[in-house]
Amino acid sequence: MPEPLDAAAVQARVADFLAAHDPATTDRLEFLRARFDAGLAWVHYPPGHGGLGAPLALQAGVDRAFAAAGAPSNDPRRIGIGLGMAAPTILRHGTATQRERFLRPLWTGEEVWCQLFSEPGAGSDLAALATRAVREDAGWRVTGQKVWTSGAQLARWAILVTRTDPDVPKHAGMTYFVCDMTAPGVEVRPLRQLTGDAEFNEVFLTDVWIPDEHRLGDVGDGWRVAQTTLMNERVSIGGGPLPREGGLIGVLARTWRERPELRTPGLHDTLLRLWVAAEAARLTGERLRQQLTAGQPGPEGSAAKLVFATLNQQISGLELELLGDEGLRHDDWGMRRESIVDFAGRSPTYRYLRAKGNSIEGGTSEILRNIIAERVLGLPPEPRSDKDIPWKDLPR
Amino acid sequence: MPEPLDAAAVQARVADFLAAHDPATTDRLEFLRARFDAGLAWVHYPPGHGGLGAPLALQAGVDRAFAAAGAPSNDPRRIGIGLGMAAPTILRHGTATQRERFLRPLWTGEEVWCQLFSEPGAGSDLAALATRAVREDAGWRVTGQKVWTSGAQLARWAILVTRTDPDVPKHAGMTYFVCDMTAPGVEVRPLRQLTGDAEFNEVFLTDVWIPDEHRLGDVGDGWRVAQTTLMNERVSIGGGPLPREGGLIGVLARTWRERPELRTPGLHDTLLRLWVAAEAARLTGERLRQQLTAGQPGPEGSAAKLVFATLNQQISGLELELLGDEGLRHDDWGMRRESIVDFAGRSPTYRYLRAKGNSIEGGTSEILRNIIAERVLGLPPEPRSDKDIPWKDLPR
Amino acid sequence: MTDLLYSDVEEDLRASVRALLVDRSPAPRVLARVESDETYDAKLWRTLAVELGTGGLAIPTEYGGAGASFREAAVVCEELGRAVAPVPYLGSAVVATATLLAAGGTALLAELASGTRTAALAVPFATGPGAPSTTVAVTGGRLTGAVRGVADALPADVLLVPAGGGLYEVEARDAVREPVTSLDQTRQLCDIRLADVPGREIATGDGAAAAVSAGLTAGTALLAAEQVGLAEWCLQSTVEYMRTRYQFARPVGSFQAVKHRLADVWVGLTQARAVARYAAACLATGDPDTPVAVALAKAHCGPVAVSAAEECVQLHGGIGFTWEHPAHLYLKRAKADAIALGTADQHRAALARLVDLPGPLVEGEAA
Amino acid sequence: MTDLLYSDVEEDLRASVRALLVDRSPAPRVLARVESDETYDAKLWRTLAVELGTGGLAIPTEYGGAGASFREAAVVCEELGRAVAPVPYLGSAVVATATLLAAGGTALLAELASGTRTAALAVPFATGPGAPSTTVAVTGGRLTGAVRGVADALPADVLLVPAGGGLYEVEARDAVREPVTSLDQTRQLCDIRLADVPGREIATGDGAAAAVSAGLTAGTALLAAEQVGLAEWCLQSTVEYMRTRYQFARPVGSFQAVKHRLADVWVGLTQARAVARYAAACLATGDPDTPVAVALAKAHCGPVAVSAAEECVQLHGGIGFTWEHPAHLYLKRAKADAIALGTADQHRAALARLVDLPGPLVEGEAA
Repeated sequence: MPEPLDAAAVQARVADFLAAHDPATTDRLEFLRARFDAGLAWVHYPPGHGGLGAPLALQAGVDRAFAAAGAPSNDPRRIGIGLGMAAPTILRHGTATQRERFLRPLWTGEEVWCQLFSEPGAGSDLAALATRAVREDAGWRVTGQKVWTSGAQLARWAILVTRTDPDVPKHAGMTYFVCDMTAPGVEVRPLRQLTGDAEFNEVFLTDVWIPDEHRLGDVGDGWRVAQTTLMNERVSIGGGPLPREGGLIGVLARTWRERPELRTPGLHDTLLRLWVAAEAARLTGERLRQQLTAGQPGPEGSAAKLVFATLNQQISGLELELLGDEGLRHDDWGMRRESIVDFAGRSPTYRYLRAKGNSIEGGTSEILRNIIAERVLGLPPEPRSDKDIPWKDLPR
Repeated sequence: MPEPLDAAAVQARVADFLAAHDPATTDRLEFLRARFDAGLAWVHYPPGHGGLGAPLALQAGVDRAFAAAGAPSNDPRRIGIGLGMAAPTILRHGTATQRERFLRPLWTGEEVWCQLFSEPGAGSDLAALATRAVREDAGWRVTGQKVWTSGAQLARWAILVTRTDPDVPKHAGMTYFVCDMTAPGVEVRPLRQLTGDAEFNEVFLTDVWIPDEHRLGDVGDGWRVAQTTLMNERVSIGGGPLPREGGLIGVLARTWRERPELRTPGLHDTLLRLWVAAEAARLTGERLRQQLTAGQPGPEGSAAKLVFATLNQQISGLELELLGDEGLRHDDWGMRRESIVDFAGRSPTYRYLRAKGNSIEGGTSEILRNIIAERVLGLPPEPRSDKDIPWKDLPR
Repeated sequence: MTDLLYSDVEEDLRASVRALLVDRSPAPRVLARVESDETYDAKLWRTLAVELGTGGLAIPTEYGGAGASFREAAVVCEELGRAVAPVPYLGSAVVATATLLAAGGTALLAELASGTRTAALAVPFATGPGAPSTTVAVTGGRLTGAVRGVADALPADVLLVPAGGGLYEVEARDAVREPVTSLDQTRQLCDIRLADVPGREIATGDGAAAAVSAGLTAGTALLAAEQVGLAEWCLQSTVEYMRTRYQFARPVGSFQAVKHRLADVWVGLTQARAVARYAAACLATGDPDTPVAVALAKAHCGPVAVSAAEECVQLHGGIGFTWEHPAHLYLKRAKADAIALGTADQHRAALARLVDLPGPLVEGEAA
Repeated sequence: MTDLLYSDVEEDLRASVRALLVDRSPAPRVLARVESDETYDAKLWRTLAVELGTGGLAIPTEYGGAGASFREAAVVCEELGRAVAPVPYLGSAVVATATLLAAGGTALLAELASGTRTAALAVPFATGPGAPSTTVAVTGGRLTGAVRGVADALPADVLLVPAGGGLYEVEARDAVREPVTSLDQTRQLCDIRLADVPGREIATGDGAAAAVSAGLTAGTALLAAEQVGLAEWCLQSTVEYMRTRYQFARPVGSFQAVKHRLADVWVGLTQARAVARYAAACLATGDPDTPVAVALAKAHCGPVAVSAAEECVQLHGGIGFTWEHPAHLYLKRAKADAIALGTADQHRAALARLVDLPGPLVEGEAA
């Protein structure tokens, strides 16, 4: 195996690429496809799939170089689920054909992806899911209900976990698919949240036909495949380095500074505690990034989302109390069809309400604490009765 | 059954008794024995056992009348375990002979009692206890180790729970005894705590012989008998009405008022939160007392000890931070043989350290929260594997 | 010691109010209403005030009231909190009523007692302890100015307006009331504009200030009772869900961390009940400890209700985050109530003065 | 961005310090020592300072030091915290050393570097951010006064005494040192009395104040590192106990409430490590953000260590409340450390000034 490329070599390729493709004159999609084909999409992916087999740490430099050159972006926020969850799963568990078919349009943003995992009866306990896939000819018939699907109304494809064998214990009877969101039987309904918005959807699957070549991984191996997806979900939450006061604490601090008449001694103490907590969380994130860069990934990542949720909730809660009168006013209860959470751009009441979801979505804070306790600290698991009995016989 | 006596009738008996027994001239012990025999010891106990079968609510008035007359006291703090735990158990589960033998000297304080329940391997899970009692002739041979026994060095008798049948599930194989603390094989060793004091003891039992007539309740029924003891332990923690700032918060508030140079805005906020919490706890205790008096006992009592522990810990913790310099100084690390916790009379560091025990002794805060969740709120129990297998086969 | 229990009469009152609310204002109906143009339920309010006679509980019989007290009214507030009912009880039967009682009683008091009219005190709902500053001027008996964020004024017939050192009754139809998109959807606020509007002066100077203060004090105490009822709904519905929701083949409520958190909510609620009862009882008997009792109640009950509502949303998981589930109505009211009539922080500051626990000496101040 | 990781050199240093402490200062020995007449372990200190050469880590090679920095010294402090080791490292190798470095370096610095002598800054251990007030007067080069509650002065050969606007080296044998019955039994304080004692002036005026401030700043940053090590011991020993202690036929650590609390301790500890590393790194490089980093570190790490120690005692149950189990030594040091060099509250107040988050305007002050 050849040595992976170093930073200089990768940057040289970027320079070569930019010399050959003028961002100012090249068509956006053409540019993105060429960037992918040059292995400069995600440099840690293998050659042929948008990468160079280079260290992940070099990606940030590549992105910066393209941005500095005014290159078109693939708009990562719009296609976050594809980039963060579908792609690593397809890379790891997909066939050569599947990788070939799906990865490039996923990365360029030509095809948007969504995720069909959670169900009304299977939230924290994802492995209890009930959406049935029954084998039929060269494919599968899928029926069930999924929830908390963001971007389903925009998506071309979904990653989907189903129950293919109800007669074995729950972790053993699942199978993972790529689902065509335009197929007959797929119905997307907006799911309204307590903010009034409908960021998410319910997706009803009724006798949806999925060809067997869209199966990802082996029949019955869906749980293991889903683990790849979920692990990447948690990692992707990290994001880039944050400046001091970069999160919601900055919004609150600004209000505090600009509105001296609102200040009280008691709120001051709470504000300072939250400032300390936010800055501690920020430095912890920075240290985690340094560990990753140095090739020493620690378990600290498990805490990031947990801390982020708590901070957002406490900070936005304090903000309302500080504002008093104004904290009693909301901006809009209308049902917006937003897919992106705009904490800073909306009202303080929106921040307060939306932040409540931070400890529920993408793994509840309770589940994250379980994970830290069991996987990081090595505390013993709860006694479990659900691992050895057939899925169909589980109490529910 | 005759109507229970009312307040006036009971007070009339007190007046008659005081007329017949001048507190100023009657020998202390003679006075207490006579008071017991007159049914004025604990008026809710049955006649013949120190009571009148009157409502419990009338006791406070009786005590006040005796105190006002300058009558000698049985010093309830010194004999708290006898009064609060042994007596109700003997009354409920004892034979006529046992009640006759034990209750009077218990109440007068002639015989001090202690409690032999907890073991090194059986703390929160009392039913796991391992002290073995083996039948021998007309009695039992007992061997084992008990801990956290306060007053063992002063006690004439102990209430003792033992394992008599290791081959049945743990709750079924226990038997309850009265143990003579002067019997051969009983060894009391002081147990030193983190305060430096030795309030408690370890008690080692080596082939201690207990006659069968000192068994309390049936063989194998020890768990049920112990429930009476423990239920009374929790009730007895209530105590009398507290004035505002009556607990540790009063100590802290006094320091705050008298030492303006120590105050900071941040500590002020914390102080006020604790003042609110303490006053809320006080009013809750008062409401509970009113419910008991009105014959509407509610489940609120379960919370009292939990709240008391948290408050004491938080208040004493803040006190040290307020004192700064002085908070770094302790009064005495010597091993004192105290049985009584003197929060107000010792140093702030003592309060801080001793209060840590409040959430451990007499039922940990974790167990109390379990009890509230399961018995008050009706939440489902943990899955349990230890109820149906023989004690000897339990994992430990 | 003050009686902290509920009397039989109070329990009967609770039962009839609860029965009405269960029947006429179940959660789905509340949710539908707050999305309609009329967010207050006028019909429910009439039944509650007139048929059940709860509108005049604290009004003496001489004015046609029930001659009970704010103790009994507090029980109504508990039930209204439990149902997040969209009726102007707090604003009219508590705040406006207490204001009018302190101002000496007017014909309006009799109308409130009979339920024929509804009133609201025109001060911002977020007004904390201490006298509010007046934002309305008086010229020749006519009022001009604006008041922002007033509660229960949308369905009111009469506004009690502190203006220029006095207190005035103003016909609501004479004012412009701009509905506010409110955090608490079940108690919609409005902004009031008065442009040279006639007013009847009902108190002046210290008397006016005292009347407003009495209204806010009663409102604060009974808001604490509302918070108790609200927290109780949150706890009960969460416990119920935790009993029946299975994950990992177990009821979620069998997990110890969930148990302990709900136990803590219960402990806080138990205390909140004692504290709110104490405040209502002090208010009813004119106890000199009333200022302490009221500040304590708001300082304690606000955070308890918020944390009960927050735990309710969290432990319901995804479903608790939806619009369809009523949890959010409780969360929004809990948070709004925590700000209304002064935050816990402001009431702790008031307590510091009342119980002699002053803050640090400001530099230069004598010790 | 500042390097927040541990270098290989630092990990080697940690390993050798830890090995020494495991071997020479296990918990039972610490417990026995703190009950003896000499609560400081002089022999251990000599090994640590001289043989391992950790005494001069932050001292430049020109004075015979290791020419490393307070970053490396922070790793030593972590290990000393993990072992609650009774040695005057913080007082001599950190506080006194930083003070002398800022004062311009003296012969004493070389003696500290070689481990032949030990020094302590004679200010109360509870001194918070901001300059301490002097309680010692100087007349004709001789010092008279008292300083209460000084850390690491009992085993010191030299005291650095701020007095009358200057900073003086005083031979410890010339002072009266009264041992204090200290909350933290593993770092016994003493009260110092100076009665017309000779002193060598090593800094004056602003230079003296700056030197003292540098000493306290370094001490505060490295105390945070000590708190990290201490919290880590508490967490690890609790996790270990929770794995092996059975109640209800299950390891206690399999109960979810226990898990979640320990997860929270771990999260706090993880953050404390990042924050303490940042403070040490800023100190080492003279980063202008040092004052913020240090105040942040103490404000965050103090409460984390206290709560780790409190959970350690609580979750150990009865055994954790005994004298025999070492948990109490950690609890006492954690609480004392939380007060030492300023409480979290004082450091939050310092942060408020440093990051422009001022408190409420005092009445009369201009906006």
